[in-house]
Amino acid sequence: MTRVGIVGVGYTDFRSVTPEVSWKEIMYKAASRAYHDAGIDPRRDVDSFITCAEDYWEGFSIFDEFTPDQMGAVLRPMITTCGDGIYGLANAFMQIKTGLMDIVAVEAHSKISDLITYKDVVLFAFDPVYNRPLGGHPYYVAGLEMRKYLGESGTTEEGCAHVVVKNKKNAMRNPLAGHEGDLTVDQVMQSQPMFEPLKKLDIAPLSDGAVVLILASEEKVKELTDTPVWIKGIGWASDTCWLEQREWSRAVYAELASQNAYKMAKIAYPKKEIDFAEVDDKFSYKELQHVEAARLCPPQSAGRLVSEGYFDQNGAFPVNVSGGSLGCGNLIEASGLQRTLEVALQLRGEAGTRQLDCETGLALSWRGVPTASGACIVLGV
Amino acid sequence: MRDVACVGAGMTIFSRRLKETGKEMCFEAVRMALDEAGLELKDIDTVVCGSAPDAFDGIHMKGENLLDGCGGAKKTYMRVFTGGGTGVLAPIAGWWHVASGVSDVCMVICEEKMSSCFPHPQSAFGHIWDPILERPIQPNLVWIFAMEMNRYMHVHNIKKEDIALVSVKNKGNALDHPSAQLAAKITVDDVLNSEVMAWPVQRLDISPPSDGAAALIFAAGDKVGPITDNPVWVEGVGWCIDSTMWTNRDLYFPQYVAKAAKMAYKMAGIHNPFKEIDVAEPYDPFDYKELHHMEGLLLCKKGEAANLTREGVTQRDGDLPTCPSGGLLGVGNPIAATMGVKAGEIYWQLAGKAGKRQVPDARTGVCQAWGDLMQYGSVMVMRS
Amino acid sequence: MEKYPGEALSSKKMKEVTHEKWNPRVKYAWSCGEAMSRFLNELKKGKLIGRKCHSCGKIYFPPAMFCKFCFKPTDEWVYLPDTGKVMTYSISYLDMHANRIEEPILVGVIDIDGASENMGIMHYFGEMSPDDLTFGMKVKAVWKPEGERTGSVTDIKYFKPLEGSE
Amino acid sequence: MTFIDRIERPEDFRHWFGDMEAQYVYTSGVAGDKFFTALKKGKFLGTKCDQCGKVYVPPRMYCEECFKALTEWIDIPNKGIVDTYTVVHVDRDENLLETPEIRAFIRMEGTDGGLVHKLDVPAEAVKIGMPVKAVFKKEKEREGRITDILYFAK
Repeated sequence: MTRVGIVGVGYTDFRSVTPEVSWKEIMYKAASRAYHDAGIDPRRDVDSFITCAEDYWEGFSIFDEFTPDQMGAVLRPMITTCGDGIYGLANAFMQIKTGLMDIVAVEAHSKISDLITYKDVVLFAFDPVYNRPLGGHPYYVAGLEMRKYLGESGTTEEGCAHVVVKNKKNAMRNPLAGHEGDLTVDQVMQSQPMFEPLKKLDIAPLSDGAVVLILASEEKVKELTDTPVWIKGIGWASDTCWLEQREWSRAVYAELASQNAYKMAKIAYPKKEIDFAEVDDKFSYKELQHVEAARLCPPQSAGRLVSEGYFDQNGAFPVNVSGGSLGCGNLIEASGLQRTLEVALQLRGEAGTRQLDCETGLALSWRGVPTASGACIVLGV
Repeated sequence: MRDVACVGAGMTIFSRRLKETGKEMCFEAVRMALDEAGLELKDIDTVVCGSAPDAFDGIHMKGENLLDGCGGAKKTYMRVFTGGGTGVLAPIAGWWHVASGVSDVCMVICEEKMSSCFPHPQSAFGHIWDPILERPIQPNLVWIFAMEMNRYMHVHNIKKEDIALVSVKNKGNALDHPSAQLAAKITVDDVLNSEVMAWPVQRLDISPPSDGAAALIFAAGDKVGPITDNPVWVEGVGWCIDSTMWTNRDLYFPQYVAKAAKMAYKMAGIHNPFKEIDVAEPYDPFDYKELHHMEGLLLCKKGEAANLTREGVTQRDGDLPTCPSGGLLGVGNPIAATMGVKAGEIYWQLAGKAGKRQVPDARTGVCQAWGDLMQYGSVMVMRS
Repeated sequence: MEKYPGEALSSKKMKEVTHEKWNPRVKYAWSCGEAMSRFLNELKKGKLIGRKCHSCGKIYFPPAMFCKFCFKPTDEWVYLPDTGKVMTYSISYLDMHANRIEEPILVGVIDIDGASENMGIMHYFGEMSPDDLTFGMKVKAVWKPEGERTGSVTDIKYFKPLEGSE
Repeated sequence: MTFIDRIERPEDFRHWFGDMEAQYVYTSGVAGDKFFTALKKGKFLGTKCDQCGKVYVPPRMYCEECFKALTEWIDIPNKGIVDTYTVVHVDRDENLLETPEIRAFIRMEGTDGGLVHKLDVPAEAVKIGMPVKAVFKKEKEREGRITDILYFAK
């Protein structure tokens, strides 16, 4: 069966508000850059289009209706995946592997600044009978999870604060980032407690932005680019959706998703065979939970290692050199594509002052409170 | 491209209101499909959920809430959503999960609980419009179907009496379906005298909103042996979307359905659909849509579907049995879960398990779904 | 006939089983962006504006900053007359919330003159009886007085028959 | 330069206001109806899977892993332990609360599940593992809803 590679990337920068573009226009901006980068015309060369979106983030009962025009998909095969960007990449990967499609465009964006009542919409995802009637700010679930994770793994709050400091500093070298900064651990520790032990600076601020990646079959990849990035493995999984039943201390979905991706990529020793990673950090402790779940460091050691600079850009295993969600901003369903974009830019040698010496990278996403679902993709040159 | 076969199907009853929550409905449909295929959840390696607007069930990111009922806990689980087209697009997603080699046995489960939207799902339909161009006009969804029906009747000079025959046929066929919500013996006059909602659409021209769930199990060719000696092969898939601006197309012919059909027929090696297809399940949320979609599926020339219906060609014992299940008009319209009366029905027909609804010696079947703002077509061709 | 799973509830029984109610607070301030901002600002001045794509010659109404057929940016703004013809229509006895109404709402799709074929909007019809409505009929916009216009498609009250076009 | 013409004056950019609101009524489901009918009488019920022995609270109509219908209902004592908790300082609009509120996941004794609910214990006194029990509204005020429980406390 054919291999699958990335032949084009298109993206906008990540900013808190984008009043000058509508959702159509921000999608068109990213899509037209991706098609330019891949050197293709969507009206002739692209066989299938995939958008990743959820209705309530956008404000339409069926958002799928409002996507084709700005992607160039009028009267073409197109679907909407209700999931993170990497779920969209998974569908594109499978469509190409069947041999039915050669070039597939995958899009995800965030126009979350258009949504005035974000927290009410997050609460609207809670179980309507057992959890939602208790109301309150929905992020208390992250507070419950962080407490359990710190307790079980022995990680300290300072360890989580180091993640925030590292990512916001990394973001200083990412021209796309919207929330970069030189912070100190104390600054993070003294920020307003919101859902103890979760503090204000532990939470990635919301951001707008759009990312489009063009996937192609092996034959088309060789034809279109001389800096191909191959998809070596991809996996996606969910723990149970019940708050009352799930594993609070470990990211089980990340364990299962990365396991599936490693199996496909024939990776037995992730720590050694992968050079760097971009993992979800919508909350600071999640980055630690996710690197442990993906077996990129020994279990329950991430908190200590981040304090020693193990995951820094010049550390033993760089994590989130792009600045992550904490540095770039939380792009909701586009977070997965934001992570994958950084891995692709690194492997193409186009990461500027963030450039790492690397051949294999991993991107891992989480769908946010209150879900226990995530996806993982391993890219290589 | 690996061969893919459907090996089991299941569905709940379709009803205006069900006591079960969305998850519980999914469990019932999945359990029925597993029982029919003689499998257990441990034999399933990926799960695809298809469900239409979150605004019906009233749960944001509804795919996450449904996952344990779909059998997705601790599994490779994903939701796809293309409006009304989800009913056939979700099984197509199940097809590429298996045909790509990523999965050996994939469970596809579609669900809709429209009764959570109180007092009527209509208020959720109020948000499918463009907020700037259309919501200020405060449209009712039936308006645009009335406009499409009006245009279709005008261009081909089709009379309402012929269109009403479809409603009579489907609601009658549904008398043989265990899940039927609105099965009834009615006459053309009943349809023509029913309450006018938005001319030319009247009460008995429309399918009812429903709660319901449906499931299908797809297995790779090399895994089918031990499961069943009666597999139904997925031989053609096609899906297509048209522009957002429904005012930018002439509504008399669904070009997006034709493109999806051509894609599926090319893959299935079908050159003369009318001759080669033994049973068809076009999407029939309205009676005129069955005719509109028969033409979109290239089963007959433009404007001729009404004649075929009048001549009885589309009856169960006709040359081209259409909607033998009773369709959305008779069994019910839980949007995504209509998979049960479209893809599910074609599976049961070709596997010879359609009971009283069985069409004699059906070998090749086509099912189709339609959705969004009159803009999405998904088509699947199956053969036994 | 064997019964498929599922327990139906009548609307009466629905109130007897335990249930939960919720009215979500979900509010938006969509950025209209380039094309729609200009479109709405022109409506406030009582004008219709479209956008032209030079590579395929299509004139879009409502305007768009890109051509969805060529996938290229559109090239220039084009003012359009406020007349058009009826592509399709319906006579509705239901309002938005599916309540029955006595006085029917006349609504349809109007192709705006000067724009490309099949470029139009859905809007109301007025100053005509349901039987007057026909396919291809020429109509003209009736605007709200300037002071009442807010920059919305409802700045046009409805479309009435164009005099001298019967 | 994505577009050929650009609006130059920021005040010309428009925003369009709207919502996506409707009323919703959710059935608690086949399993939920039994749970909440019992809750109205101050009792907890769970379902037990005879194949894998898991005891589900909140009760399920099915076992997630064995995917069998569950028919065995068992009484669950009003005894739980704090599995994890968080001290909430802000309301849903991120305004500071006068007195912080505590939310916890309480594992019900002898079961594989529990309930996420409010905890009426001073913040400094809360410890993971401490025993708590549900405090109910007065019987006649109960409606068969999760809010029939006011909070958990020592």
